[in-house]
Amino acid sequence: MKKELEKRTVTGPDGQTFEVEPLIDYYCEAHPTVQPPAYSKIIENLFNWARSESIWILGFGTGCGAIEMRPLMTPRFDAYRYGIQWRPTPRQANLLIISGYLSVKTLKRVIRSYEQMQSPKYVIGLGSCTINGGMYWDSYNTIKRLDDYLPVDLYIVGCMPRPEALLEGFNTLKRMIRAGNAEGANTYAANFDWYKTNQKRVIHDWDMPDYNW
Amino acid sequence: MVSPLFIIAAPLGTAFFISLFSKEKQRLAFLITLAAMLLMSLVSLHWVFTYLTSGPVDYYTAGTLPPFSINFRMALPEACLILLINLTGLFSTLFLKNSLLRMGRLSMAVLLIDIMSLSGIVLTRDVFNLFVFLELMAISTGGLVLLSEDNRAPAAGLKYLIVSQLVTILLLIGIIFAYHATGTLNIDGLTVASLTHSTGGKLAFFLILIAVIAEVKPFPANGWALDIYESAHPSFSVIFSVASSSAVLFATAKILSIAGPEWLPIASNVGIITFLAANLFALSQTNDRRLLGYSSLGQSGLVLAIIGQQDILGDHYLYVAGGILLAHAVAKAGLFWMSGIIKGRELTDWTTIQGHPFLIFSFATFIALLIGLPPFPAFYAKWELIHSLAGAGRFPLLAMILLGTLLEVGYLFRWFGIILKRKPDGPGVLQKKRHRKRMVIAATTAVGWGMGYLWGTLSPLGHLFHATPLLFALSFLLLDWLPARIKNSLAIAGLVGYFALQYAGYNPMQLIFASVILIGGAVILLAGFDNTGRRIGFYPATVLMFAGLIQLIEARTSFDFFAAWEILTVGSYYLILRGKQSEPHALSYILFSLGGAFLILTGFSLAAQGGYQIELQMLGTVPQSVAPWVFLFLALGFMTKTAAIGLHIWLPGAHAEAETDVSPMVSGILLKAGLYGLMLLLMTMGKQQLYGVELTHMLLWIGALSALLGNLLAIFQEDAKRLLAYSSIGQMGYALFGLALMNHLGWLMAMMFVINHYIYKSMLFLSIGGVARRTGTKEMYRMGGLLKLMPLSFIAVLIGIIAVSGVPPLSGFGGRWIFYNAIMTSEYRLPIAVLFLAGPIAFLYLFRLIHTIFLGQLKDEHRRIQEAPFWLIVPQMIFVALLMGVALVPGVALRRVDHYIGQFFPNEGGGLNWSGMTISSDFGYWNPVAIMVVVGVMFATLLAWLLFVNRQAQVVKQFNIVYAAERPYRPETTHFAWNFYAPYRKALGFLTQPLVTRFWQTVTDLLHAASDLFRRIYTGNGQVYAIHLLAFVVMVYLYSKGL
Amino acid sequence: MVLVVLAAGFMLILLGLYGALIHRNILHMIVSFSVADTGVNLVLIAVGYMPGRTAPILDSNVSVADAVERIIDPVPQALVLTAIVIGVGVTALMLAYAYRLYQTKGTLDISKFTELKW
Amino acid sequence: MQQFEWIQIPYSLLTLFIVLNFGLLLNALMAKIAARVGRRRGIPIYQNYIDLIKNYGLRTSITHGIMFYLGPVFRLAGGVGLLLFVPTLYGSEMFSNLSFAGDLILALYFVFFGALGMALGAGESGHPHAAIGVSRGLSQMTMAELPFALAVFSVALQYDTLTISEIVKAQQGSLFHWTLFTNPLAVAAAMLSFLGSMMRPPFDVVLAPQEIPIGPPTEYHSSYLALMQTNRMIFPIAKIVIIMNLFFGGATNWPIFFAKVFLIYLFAVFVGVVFPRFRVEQSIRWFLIWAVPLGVLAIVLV
Amino acid sequence: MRVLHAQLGHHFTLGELVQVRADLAFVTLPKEHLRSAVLHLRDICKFSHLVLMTAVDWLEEERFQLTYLLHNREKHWDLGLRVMIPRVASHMESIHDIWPTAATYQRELKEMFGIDFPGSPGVDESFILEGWKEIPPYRRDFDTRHYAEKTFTQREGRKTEDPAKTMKAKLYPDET
Repeated sequence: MKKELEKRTVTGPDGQTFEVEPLIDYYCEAHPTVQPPAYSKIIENLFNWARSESIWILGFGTGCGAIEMRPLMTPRFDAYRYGIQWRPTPRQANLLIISGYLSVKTLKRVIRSYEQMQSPKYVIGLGSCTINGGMYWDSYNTIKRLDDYLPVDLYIVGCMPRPEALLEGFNTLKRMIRAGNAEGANTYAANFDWYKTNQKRVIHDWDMPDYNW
Repeated sequence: MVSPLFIIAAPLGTAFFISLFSKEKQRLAFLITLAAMLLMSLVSLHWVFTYLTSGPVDYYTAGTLPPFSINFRMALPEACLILLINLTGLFSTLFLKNSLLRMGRLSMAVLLIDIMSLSGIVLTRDVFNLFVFLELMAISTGGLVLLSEDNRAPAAGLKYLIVSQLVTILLLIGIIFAYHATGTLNIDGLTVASLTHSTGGKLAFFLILIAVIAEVKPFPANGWALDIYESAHPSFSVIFSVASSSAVLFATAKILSIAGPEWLPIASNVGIITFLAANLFALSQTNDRRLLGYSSLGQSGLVLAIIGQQDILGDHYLYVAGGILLAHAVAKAGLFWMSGIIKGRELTDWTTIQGHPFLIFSFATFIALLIGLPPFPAFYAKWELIHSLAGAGRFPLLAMILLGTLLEVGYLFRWFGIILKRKPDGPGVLQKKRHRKRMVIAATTAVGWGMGYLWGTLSPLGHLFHATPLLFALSFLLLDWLPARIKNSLAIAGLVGYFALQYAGYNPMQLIFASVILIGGAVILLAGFDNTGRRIGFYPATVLMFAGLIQLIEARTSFDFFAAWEILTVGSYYLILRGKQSEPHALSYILFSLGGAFLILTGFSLAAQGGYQIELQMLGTVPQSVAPWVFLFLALGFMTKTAAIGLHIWLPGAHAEAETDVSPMVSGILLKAGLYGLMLLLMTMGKQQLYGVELTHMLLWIGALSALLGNLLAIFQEDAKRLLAYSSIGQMGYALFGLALMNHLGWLMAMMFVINHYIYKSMLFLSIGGVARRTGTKEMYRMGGLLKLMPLSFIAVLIGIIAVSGVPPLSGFGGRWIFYNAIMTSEYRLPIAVLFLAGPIAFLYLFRLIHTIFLGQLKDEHRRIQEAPFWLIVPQMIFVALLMGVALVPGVALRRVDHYIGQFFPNEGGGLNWSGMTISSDFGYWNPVAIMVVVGVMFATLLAWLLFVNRQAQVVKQFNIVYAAERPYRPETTHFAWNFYAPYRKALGFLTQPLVTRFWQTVTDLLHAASDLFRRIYTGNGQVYAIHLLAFVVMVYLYSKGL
Repeated sequence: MVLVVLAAGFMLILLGLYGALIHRNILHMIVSFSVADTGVNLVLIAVGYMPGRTAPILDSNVSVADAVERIIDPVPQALVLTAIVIGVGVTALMLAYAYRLYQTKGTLDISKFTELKW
Repeated sequence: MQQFEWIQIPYSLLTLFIVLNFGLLLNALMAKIAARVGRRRGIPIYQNYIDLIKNYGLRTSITHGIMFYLGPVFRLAGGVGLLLFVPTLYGSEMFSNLSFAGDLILALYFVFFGALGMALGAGESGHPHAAIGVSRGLSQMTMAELPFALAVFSVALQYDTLTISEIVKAQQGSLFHWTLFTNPLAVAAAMLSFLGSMMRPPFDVVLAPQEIPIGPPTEYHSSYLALMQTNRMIFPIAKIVIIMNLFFGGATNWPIFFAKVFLIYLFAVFVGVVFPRFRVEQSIRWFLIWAVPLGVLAIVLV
Repeated sequence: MRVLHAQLGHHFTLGELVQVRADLAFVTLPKEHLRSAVLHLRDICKFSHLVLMTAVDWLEEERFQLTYLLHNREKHWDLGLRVMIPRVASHMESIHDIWPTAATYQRELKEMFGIDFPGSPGVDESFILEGWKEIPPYRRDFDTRHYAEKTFTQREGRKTEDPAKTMKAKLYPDET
């Protein structure tokens, strides 16, 4: 455990000494809860339609696929036409794209970003490395199946799919959202412990709360 | 009635009688000396009463007329001086008991002869007899110097004797040739025979005069006196500095009466040079007795200068010279005796008296006596001296006297600051159980205050002690043993009661100022209930400040105004000095304030045109030749108090280092005194031209610049209180700008600022003080995230910054609205551009204040902080309510003042009409209630909607932030507070160069360097001192030739 | 005749002052000061002298009646007496000081006693 | 200057509705124009509506404390207030909104209401980048507001009044009665400072997307962000209304209003699309060198 | 390069020079001489740039081979200094004071091979593998495939074809 996270005794300005437990005092330990859809079907459909039409992607490129997302912003492919845009902070993002091999160290950061996104949120895995480990199938460092650690809605196959494939992937995602079965956030909340045990088996120095709000 | 000869015969007889005693009966001999001294003092007291009424009476020895007999003249001045000499002698013998017993009965005899010779000098009208008594004094002084334990004393004694030999030669030749020229030795005879018309007579008179002046220790030739002061027994130094100086000064006055007025300039010039040089050298002294020596030389130089002004002072001459002489005498005696009971000789060794409140009180009294602060005689004396000098047009002398006094203020208050604030260490321990000596000091303090009262009754301008607020403040001195809470409620009751009594008599403008001072002061004093214990010295100082302030508002004449100004300065100085590291800042505060006060004094003396005071309303009728100068001096004086740019360097330190509940008082209320002065000045004198430059235009620029630079400097401060202090400079700049606009709405804006600034500045200072007390630090980057722990302080600061920034719903916007309407009709455009920039800059430091303290990351050690103490919160909440009130209904405060100001600008119109809820001017309209309602409704609906949508929002803690997928390291590294506006400093940093501070720093460094350089002329060698005396004689002779 | 005495008196005064300001030894200074004192006394006497008159002593050959024409002005005489007495007093005190200073510092050089300065 | 009647409330709500929709479409149009400069097709015209609905529709949200709540509320109240305190259409009693409450100065100072509230909310989020963004924004705003204040003051001096409707009345009649022609210096200064307050590229170091991830609103999301987006739609138009009334002759009916607002907004977009982003001290120096002298000349020569 | 090798020979005991290209050569030298040789090369022979620091695991001879590749900018020469250090409890003096960049290399070598460089700044901080419990993975006695199967859940039905065979079959179907 890092030094700055250990429990330490601190003396206040008025001389009173007390314990500071960083992991409890600095972080909220609540676990995520399953979020029910809107009270009436019509409203939920409207919301789903709006969610599908304006997908905000988190600018977090993990592997070699990130380079494929750049052309989507250029005039040739122009993802803005589909209401898609890139947001720098996970708070405002709805879609997390894991583009390529995911080392254990990056997985820890991806989990933190994913948990900081607001539900409903979706995950797309790009390339074969996220499906079955790809060419790093025997590496000691990269994970082999993404959906053990994060609820993945959609895989786009290819050892780095081209931008057209990405656009097609987005369209399928739009259809899934409109159909209402892109509830990755709720599945994550539902079997939260299963995901956590998987993650903890791979990430050894777990120096953060269970759910990073 | 006892003949004056008694005062000569009695000590002589006792002296001889004592020497008959055998060795063992020392104690009896001491008692007899004491009895003799007591008898002489009683007799002289009796003389003072008899001669109060009857005129001067001459007594002839040997029964014949003067040419062949010595005549003594006894009149009121002589009686008073003899009383002073004998009282000093009595107290000194009391103080010298041990050394006298150690040295044996002969030293008592010498002491008696010394006192006798001094009385003789005062009484005798015969020149040769004067010589005899001078020589007696010289010999007895030589003898008494050996009383001191210091082994350097004999060397000093020898130097003194060498110099007295030279004086003897000069005096004897002078006397014999005067006798040769006129045939008589009597002073009246010499005047009748007009000694100074014949050339030989002129030379003889010059020799006598210069010999007597040499005894008064003039500037180049007073090295020997300093060595005596430093090494002799302190009680003897009292006799030397008080008794012999006064006697010799009176002798000089008698000698000068021989010659016509053309000889007076010699005395005044020698005197003023001695006064300035002594005070300048005192700046770089570290030994306490040598410092007191320099100070007494300075004071006797001042009295000599006053003797030189006999021609213009007329019948007030005795009152003025007497006032300063007696004040100097009491103060010097007291200080020397205090140095007697302290072992260490360094200034810092005096810190041992920190534990004794009475000794501190007497030290403060003696300093006030010396400088001439209000309740004491030197205040009246200096007031009349300066007025007569201004009347006669002798401005260089006036300027030099004030500069010398300012130097005196410098080193005396520096010493006071060292005593109170430095940590007591080293050998300066107080001598144990010296009740006798402490009784003597107590008696001197009592005499000092008594003289203050006496001079008040004698003064034609009104008695200071008759002002009830001052009496109320001084009564707190006696009540200081009560617990703090009782005194606090007493003070609040006093303030509110006085307001209830007096508010009917005020005009609307005075009503606003009085309510800010009294009611505002009472509300801030509520915070005083927070401390337990007795809080020695706080309440007298606070109530003194408030007394000064309210007397300032009620003052009708220039004398009352000036007295009130100095009272509030002194009171606020003691308040500021209570802060922990406030010593240097309090010193710079008192220097600037008293410098400003002296400027105001010059201004009033110019306006009085030779009279002794002027009605404040009559300031407008001052003739055009002198009016611009009066305006300039008064404006500069008032601007030291409102800390306009250039005179502002005292404010940040003074307000930041003061105690929690002192900062709001000093910042919220005290700055208004300067504003009231400026308001008064502009009301009575209107626009003034000096060398073609429009003075109010200059004020406009100064106001604009201080607004801009005040706000700009506030941005880059790391210390919260310093930030608020600089923001006060900015706000005062705004008010000054409003005043200088010289139109109806400009003044209304200034009044609005007076109210607004008081409310939000006191609130902000109280809340920051509460936070600083809880977190133990004032550095903003050390705090952070206190919103959840100190919610009430947060609300106060939030409302405060919204008001200060001028954002619509709150009262700040009112000020800005009136400002916009005011500048529509002003004829100067450029300063307005500077002020437009100053407006938004206020946002920067306000946001920095609230962000770095309440928002951002909470540090580990602050996790268990409670809310600020209850009694600090109560006044803050009152201020929040007040702010809301002024925001919603500004008319209550401003309507009557608006009409009152209207009468000063009859033709321009420009007033506001307050019909219904909308306030409209010639250009625009403003409906505060409507704005508040609209903003409130919008705010409430949106908040309700947001709360409804986010009803199950997840409350998270401080590290749940999106930190680029990483974990924040520690709260200290994630709280952005240090060097908050780095890019702004890169862009506009060049404006915040500390030019003014550097300027004042070089001024003080120059003074210290000059003082350290020129004091080297006292090389310590006796022969060199003799050469100094001869050179002095030659120089004065050449100067007198030129006359 | 009177001028000669006056000139002698002034010469003595100047001589005394010169001696006092040149010699470092304190005793030299005291001696030269007493020389200056005698010079002053001489001047006092010279001023009071009237040619052709006798000393102002009322005895057998100068009776009270004709004293006014025959004696010189008595007042300077009286002043000289007092001046001499005072001169003695001051010189005695200075000698006592010289003795005490020699005891403390073992030297009589005035420029050695400069602890009290500035 | 009329007194308050209850009918003014529905009227102002109507104005608010019109301006909100106009803002949503106008911003989308501006985004499309900026995209077309990069030869991209840009976002669909109705995209802002969708974003709003999506943000309102998000299911979860977190809060850092009461002040975090108040940030967006202050912001939107500031934007809406600025719009309603200024008469939108000249002469029409229906669309002079709540301008009875205060005159030009109220509008000038109400701009800071939103900025201050936003700063406080961002501060409460505890994020260092939010505080850095706010400090940059406030520093830049002090210098950006100076030429605007000078221009406004010179216009007030020129027409000798502080009420907006009278200024607009003075500009009626032909095109050449506009302040643009009668007092060009003031208009130049005002337009330069208008760039500074529009959060467009040359002066958008406050949000600085990707650099300090969008500055102050870093921690805001779902419904808070929705509130802020509605303000992003209304605030520029409210500011342009003031500029239009003061300098470009105001609008007597809606079509003129839409045209003028579009053109003025276009000016800011064109400059924004072409120029890279200034650092804070560069923007301050730029304003000091170019905009402030124009303003000072304007008030001196009025 | 030969001339250089001869000169160095006077000062240090050198192995023989392996000339790979005109401008690239390797030479092995004992562990103690390394620091002085590197200093000599840097200051006198103007090899001012440390290109890289790697290690090779000779499992059979129980040796780690440390290679320091230096580059001479004027002559565009690359010289590799090889040092053989024992595999067990292996440590080497740090050269971070000569080239600060070496500290990062040394940190990586410590994590990946277990070669300790006492005194190098932050040498034992985790570089890539946070909380790694196994033996340093670059050592040849560490079986990565076994570890991968043990720790990571595999997706069933994954089969790997040898790319050469699959492409051959695809392009030249008739030859198989």
